[in-house]
Amino acid sequence: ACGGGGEQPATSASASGGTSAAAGGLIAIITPSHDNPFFKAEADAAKAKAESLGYQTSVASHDDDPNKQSELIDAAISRQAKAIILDNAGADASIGPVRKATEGGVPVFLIDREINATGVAKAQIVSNNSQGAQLVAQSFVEKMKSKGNYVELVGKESDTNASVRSKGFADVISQYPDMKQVAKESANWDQQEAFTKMETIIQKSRDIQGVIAGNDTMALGAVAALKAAGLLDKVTVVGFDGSPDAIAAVKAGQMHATALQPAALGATSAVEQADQFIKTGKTGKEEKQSIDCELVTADNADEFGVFARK
Amino acid sequence: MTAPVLRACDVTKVYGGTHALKGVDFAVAPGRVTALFGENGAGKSTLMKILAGIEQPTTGDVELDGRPVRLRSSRHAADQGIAIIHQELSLCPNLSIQDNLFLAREVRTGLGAVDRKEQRRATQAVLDRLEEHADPDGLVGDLRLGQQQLVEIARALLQEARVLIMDEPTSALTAPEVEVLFRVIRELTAAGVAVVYISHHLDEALDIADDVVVLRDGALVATARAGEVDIRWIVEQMVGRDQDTLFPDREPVLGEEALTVRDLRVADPAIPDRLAVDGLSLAVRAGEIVGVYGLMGAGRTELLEALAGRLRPVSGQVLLDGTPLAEPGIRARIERGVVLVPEDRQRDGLVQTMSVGQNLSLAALGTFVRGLFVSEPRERAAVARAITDVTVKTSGAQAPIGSLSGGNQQKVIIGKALLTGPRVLLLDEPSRGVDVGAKADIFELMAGQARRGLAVLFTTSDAEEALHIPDRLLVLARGALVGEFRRGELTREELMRVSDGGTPKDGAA
Amino acid sequence: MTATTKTPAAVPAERSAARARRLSLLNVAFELRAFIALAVLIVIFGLLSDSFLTVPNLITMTKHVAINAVIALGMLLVILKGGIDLSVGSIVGLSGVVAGELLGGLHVGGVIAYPPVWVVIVLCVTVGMAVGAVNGLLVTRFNVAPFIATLGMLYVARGAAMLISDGATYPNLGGDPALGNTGFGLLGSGRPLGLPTSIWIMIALAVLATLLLAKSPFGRWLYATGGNERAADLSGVPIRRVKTIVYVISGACAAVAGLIIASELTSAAPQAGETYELNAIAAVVIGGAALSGGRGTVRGTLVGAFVIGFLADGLVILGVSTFWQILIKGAVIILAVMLDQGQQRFKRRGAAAAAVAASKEHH
Amino acid sequence: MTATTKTPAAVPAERSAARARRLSLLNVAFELRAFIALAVLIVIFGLLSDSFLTVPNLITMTKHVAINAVIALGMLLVILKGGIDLSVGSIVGLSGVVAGELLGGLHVGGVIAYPPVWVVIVLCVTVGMAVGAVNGLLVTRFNVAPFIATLGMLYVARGAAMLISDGATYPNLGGDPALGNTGFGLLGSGRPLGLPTSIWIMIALAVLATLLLAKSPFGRWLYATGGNERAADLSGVPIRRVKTIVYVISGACAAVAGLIIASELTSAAPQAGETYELNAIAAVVIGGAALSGGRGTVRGTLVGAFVIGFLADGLVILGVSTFWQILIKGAVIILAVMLDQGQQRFKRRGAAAAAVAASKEHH
Ligand SMILES: Nc1ncnc2c1ncn2[C@@H]1O[C@H](COP(=O)(O)OP(=O)(O)OP(=O)(O)O)[C@@H](O)[C@H]1O
Ligand SMILES: Nc1ncnc2c1ncn2[C@@H]1O[C@H](COP(=O)(O)OP(=O)(O)OP(=O)(O)O)[C@@H](O)[C@H]1O
Ligand SMILES: [Mg+2]
Ligand SMILES: [Mg+2]
Repeated sequence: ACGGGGEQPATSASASGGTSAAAGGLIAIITPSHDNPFFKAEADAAKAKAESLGYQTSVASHDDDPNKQSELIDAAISRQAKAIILDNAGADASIGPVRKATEGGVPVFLIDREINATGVAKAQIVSNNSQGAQLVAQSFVEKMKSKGNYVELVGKESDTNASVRSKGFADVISQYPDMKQVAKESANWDQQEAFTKMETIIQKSRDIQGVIAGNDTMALGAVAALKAAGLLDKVTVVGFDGSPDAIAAVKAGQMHATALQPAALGATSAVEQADQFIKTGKTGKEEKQSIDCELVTADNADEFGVFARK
Repeated sequence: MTAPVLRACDVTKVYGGTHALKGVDFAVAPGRVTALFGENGAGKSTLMKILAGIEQPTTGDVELDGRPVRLRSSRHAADQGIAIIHQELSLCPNLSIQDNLFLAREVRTGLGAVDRKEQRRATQAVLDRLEEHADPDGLVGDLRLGQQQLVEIARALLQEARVLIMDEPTSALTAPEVEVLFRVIRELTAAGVAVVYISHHLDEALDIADDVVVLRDGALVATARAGEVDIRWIVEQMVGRDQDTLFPDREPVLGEEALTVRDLRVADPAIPDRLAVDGLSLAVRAGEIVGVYGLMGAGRTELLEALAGRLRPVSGQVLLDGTPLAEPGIRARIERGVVLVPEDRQRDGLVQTMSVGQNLSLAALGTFVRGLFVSEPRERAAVARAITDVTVKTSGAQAPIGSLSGGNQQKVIIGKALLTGPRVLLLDEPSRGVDVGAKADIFELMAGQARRGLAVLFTTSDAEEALHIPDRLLVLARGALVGEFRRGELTREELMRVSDGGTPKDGAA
Repeated sequence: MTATTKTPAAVPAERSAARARRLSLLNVAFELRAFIALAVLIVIFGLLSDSFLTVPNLITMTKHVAINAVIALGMLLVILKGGIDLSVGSIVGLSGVVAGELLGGLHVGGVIAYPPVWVVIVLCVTVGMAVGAVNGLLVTRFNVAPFIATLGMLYVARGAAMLISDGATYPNLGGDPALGNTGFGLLGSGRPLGLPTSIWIMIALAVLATLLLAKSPFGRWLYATGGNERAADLSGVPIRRVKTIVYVISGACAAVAGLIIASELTSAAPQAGETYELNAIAAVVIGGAALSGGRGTVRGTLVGAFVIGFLADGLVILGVSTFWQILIKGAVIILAVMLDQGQQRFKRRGAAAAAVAASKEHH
Repeated sequence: MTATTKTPAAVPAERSAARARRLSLLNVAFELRAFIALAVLIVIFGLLSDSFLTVPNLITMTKHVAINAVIALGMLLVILKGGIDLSVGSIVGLSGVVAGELLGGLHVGGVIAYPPVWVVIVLCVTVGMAVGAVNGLLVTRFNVAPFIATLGMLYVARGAAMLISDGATYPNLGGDPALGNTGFGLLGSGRPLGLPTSIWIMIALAVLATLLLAKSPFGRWLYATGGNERAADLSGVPIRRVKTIVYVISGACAAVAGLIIASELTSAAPQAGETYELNAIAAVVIGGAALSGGRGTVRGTLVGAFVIGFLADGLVILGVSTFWQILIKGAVIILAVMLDQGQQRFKRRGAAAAAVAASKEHH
């Protein structure tokens, strides 16, 4: 009842920490820190869906600390949760805890990020980061007319999504010999750090025509730096995630494009499959399911809301 | 005389710019008590620290059993059978008595653990020997000062050393406790231990001594057999000059009663169980110098700190020129014209990170402010005036305070107090640890301020000073007034008797 | 005052004994304040949630507490000395990375050697001790303030962990039976006698630390150094050695925590352990230790770790939002320490009141 | 020794004057050590990269330095007092969030009021000062150790920022001309006289801080309190007020930094400023301040901030990997402080040697 958002069905009007005897039992929702709107949207959607299906929910964030994630999973196991909806804290570091949960009788449904193992989680419903990255990169290249100097801002280097997206960008851009990468820096998914690093990079060379960022937060940091340097008109900026702020920037012409990950879709679908599994023992779907990202540009920006099509 | 067991040969010690010791030869013989005399700062403790391995001589040697040794550390010296009772308590308040006694020389069980049972037994034994009834497992921090000093003594006794150095072991002890200690010392010397005894209670030290050695300004000036000398001779050797130049005559011009204290009670900040000042009343008139004499722990410091607003009295009244000093706090007292020169220069008097000038102007800073800022010319002028007024020897106002000698540091603190333009000047042991010349300067300064109409109240542990400096002397024992005398009314012996004999209330306790 | 037939000397002695008893009772009550805080937490969470006070949940929570407790035990020693160790979080990460690297095989002259698990564990702890030794060296030989020395090592050790792993996570530390290096996972997933290994490790280290502090000469030296360094030095305590050793132990404890985490996850991430130093310091301080040194106990530190751990897990179980969790944690740290200060002042005031009463009696 | 015709008293006086001169020269050389470190950095980076020593790049880097410098100036005051302020990073985040909330409009009894930008700025700084005041209160009235009090507030302020913003970022703080609340962006993007506003703010605060420390009575009180609190107290310095005020100022500086960041990005994130406290402390300490209080200058702190900032940006320009950046930063912090310790020891040894020489002359 603290995460906000989502309708409150009559069956679960009491606080979410109540008895597990009530209704359909407990579904634990564990995501990275809610200070990123993407994860908050995802958690809110999962919570709303689960409560509408008559489950209790507990929402927590692991802050990208694998150990804390492991502890939260422990807590879910010992509270005999019916299922865990997890946006995990590392493709390798999460395998053990997910296996632990499965062995402890709690099925795990992964959303957003996959893990480097199959057969452990009941489902891995991830947005197709690679596809999304390629989509964005393609649009980026087109806008830049297949030539020019560009900067890549990478996410936290220890995060799998950072490297998957970076590779997706490279797969496309490397096909265009006139596209020249002049700098590649990590900005740890952080807006202020992206701003500072971008400013420094601009000092190295103002001859920049494009910035491609691993997420929207960093893209917006780059936009602020470029605007301050008076370069924004000449530089194409693209990001990833499809956050409301980025969509607003796309509408305002500050960013060219972003790849929207349908957070809500993945989360609700994970809860539906969990419900299915709890009732029938099967999800009826393959384990690995990928949800394609959608390209948001000025042409279609109006069609999107909070990490979902309107 | 038997061959000396421990000996210092032509030892010098330099601290920064001060020469604490200048080519001293000093020897102690087994089975004898050597009493070491000297004024504050004469270098007694420094010499002892060198003999105990705590300090290294700048030049010169230490010989043990006739062979030169380099005592690398106190631990190393202890291993050679040299034990020391430090002048400043060096105990860990967070540990128990037994832990302190056996620190770094723990008794171990077969498993290597600390053998508490054995330690407790030994602790109990040594405490019994000192006739002190304290729990071996009680925290040292909970003990009163005298008991802590006994713990310090007990620790040295436990080492069963061949040479036992006692640097002011009795400063916080009561007369019966001193008796016990003397009995123990006699037992030790009978067993062949060499003892060095330092005390500012001259008669007491002369009482226990076999040999007498006097230091002055870092140099050895006299040695003698205890039986052949008297206190008068010792004082002469210590001071080394005519007492009249140190204690000039003066004719006070007394004004109205400036400071009045009625029935003051102050709790001891360290041991709140105890009242350090217990129902004290006194008055100081403008132009008068009043001295407060007492043994350590008599409550002089607490009295002055309460008057200066640092300690809040439990009860009682303090008036300035007839109006009560109602507002609490040091700042308020300074504004009303009551200012304290504290006892502990380093801890309470000086800001070591600041210059001479900045230290001088600190308390009166407000008076130099013009607009938002401190007016530099005003401050500079006032500081320069203060430096000449209190005759500070320094290379300039910019010099770091640490570059001054102890006496000059003390003058800076007095100068700081005077810059506030006080009505009442409180000085806690103003002459402690300063050399003879500076001492005379400081007394002259006090006299000068009194002539200008200030009320001066100061404390001292020095009997000569107590007898000669103040116009009126108050003697304190255990926080209460036990005597009041005009200058010349009292002899040394009487003073000792009054201050030492416990409070009249306790009678012959 | 009423007349008494006792001799004057006997009265104060008896009075002060009674007072001492009263004070020591009070003291025990306050010593228990961390326990009380813990008890309050347990009662509140127990009432608000059915699942809190179940045996499996208590075991799970204790397992979580264990990691912080292990680090906090090392931190306690450093704080008893009057120092602080900010580098423990980075050592946690570094230790895991080294384990990952070693379990992945050592390239020795063309061939790859796979050290057995016990060698890996020993080497990881050694790495932690080495970082601690650098801390100790900087503090004792180069007189760098502990805060700064360990702050620098926080970055250096983290950077080293990142460089060794190239920022990547080591997956699958389970080992390979063919290579003879299996068993690493047992540290995290084993359950001797029904309790997770990490709880046993915490218990073992707590017992060791208690013995060290309460029984060994080293413990006395440590308290003495923290209480009055000069006095300890004059008594012949080898204060430099004592200081260096506590940093080494702290590094070792952090390395053990890193191993437990890596083993539980059967993977090691170089960013593991970020900000863990703050939790460890908080546990030690909530447990009644003074940052100025010389005061603190193993028992208190454990209780402090339990307060922090149970608070975190309990808030999750209650479904309190993460944002409130952060705020509440800060408030609990401050309150716990204010309680401590209150105790000290209370003690002093009580004694002062007694002194006044005693003095009145005198007259 | 050779004979001399001078009076014995004159000789040592003259000698010691010469010695003092020599020492003070040395001192100046060492005072410059932070400058030297900075100069070394600039030369190295200048040689390795063409774009480093260009005016625009220097301006940009200085702009980056400004944020840390502003926080570090507040931190300097706290450290001069002998305290520490761990909560500044959280105040940075809180300040931005409050700005975001206010620029988004205040709900006052049904209607939404849009306060003008100057009101927003004043209120944000006030919030920072309020957090600082709580720190000060905890330290002075409740005797909580500064480390713990501000550690607690680190969590409390961060939690508050998260709760106010519900974890979300406030986008688009540009304001709306229709609502009369535009202009917030100028703080970050304005360039009066060709320099970014943040640099002017840094300069202004540095000048203010210098005046405060060097000219005002408060500055003297602060140095005295940090140098010897008991002596300051006895000299009538209102030490509690001094202590409280430095935390308030530190909070205000952090809030200003938060505003600059929010303005530069024209958006405010509640997690902004994480670990900024460590950078600020490092700048102050590299600048020669002692964590024990009483020693430190505005000039030194600025140079320290420049060292840290230029190091970070220079490594980016050179394309050094992030991991090496972390490690190098830690090493630089430790080295800078070791240099400081070396200086102190050198000074002491020099003085002792001179005294011995003088003493030999005596004999
Ligand atoms: N650590 C030190 N640093 C600088 N000067 C010192 C140090 N210790 C002692 N001195 C100086 O050396 C001189 C001798 O001091 P010492 O403590 O030996 O005197 P003392 O005879 O023991 O005096 P007291 O009777 O006050 O104990 C004094 O001038 C003192 O200021
Ligand atoms: N050497 C010391 N070591 C530890 N504490 C001390 C020492 N000297 C004094 N104190 C503390 O300071 C308090 C001051 O009282 P003190 O004994 O100084 O009274 P006093 O009459 O001023 O005696 P004196 O001025 O000779 O010290 C004592 O209660 C004691 O707790
Ligand atoms: Mg002495
Ligand atoms: Mg005194």
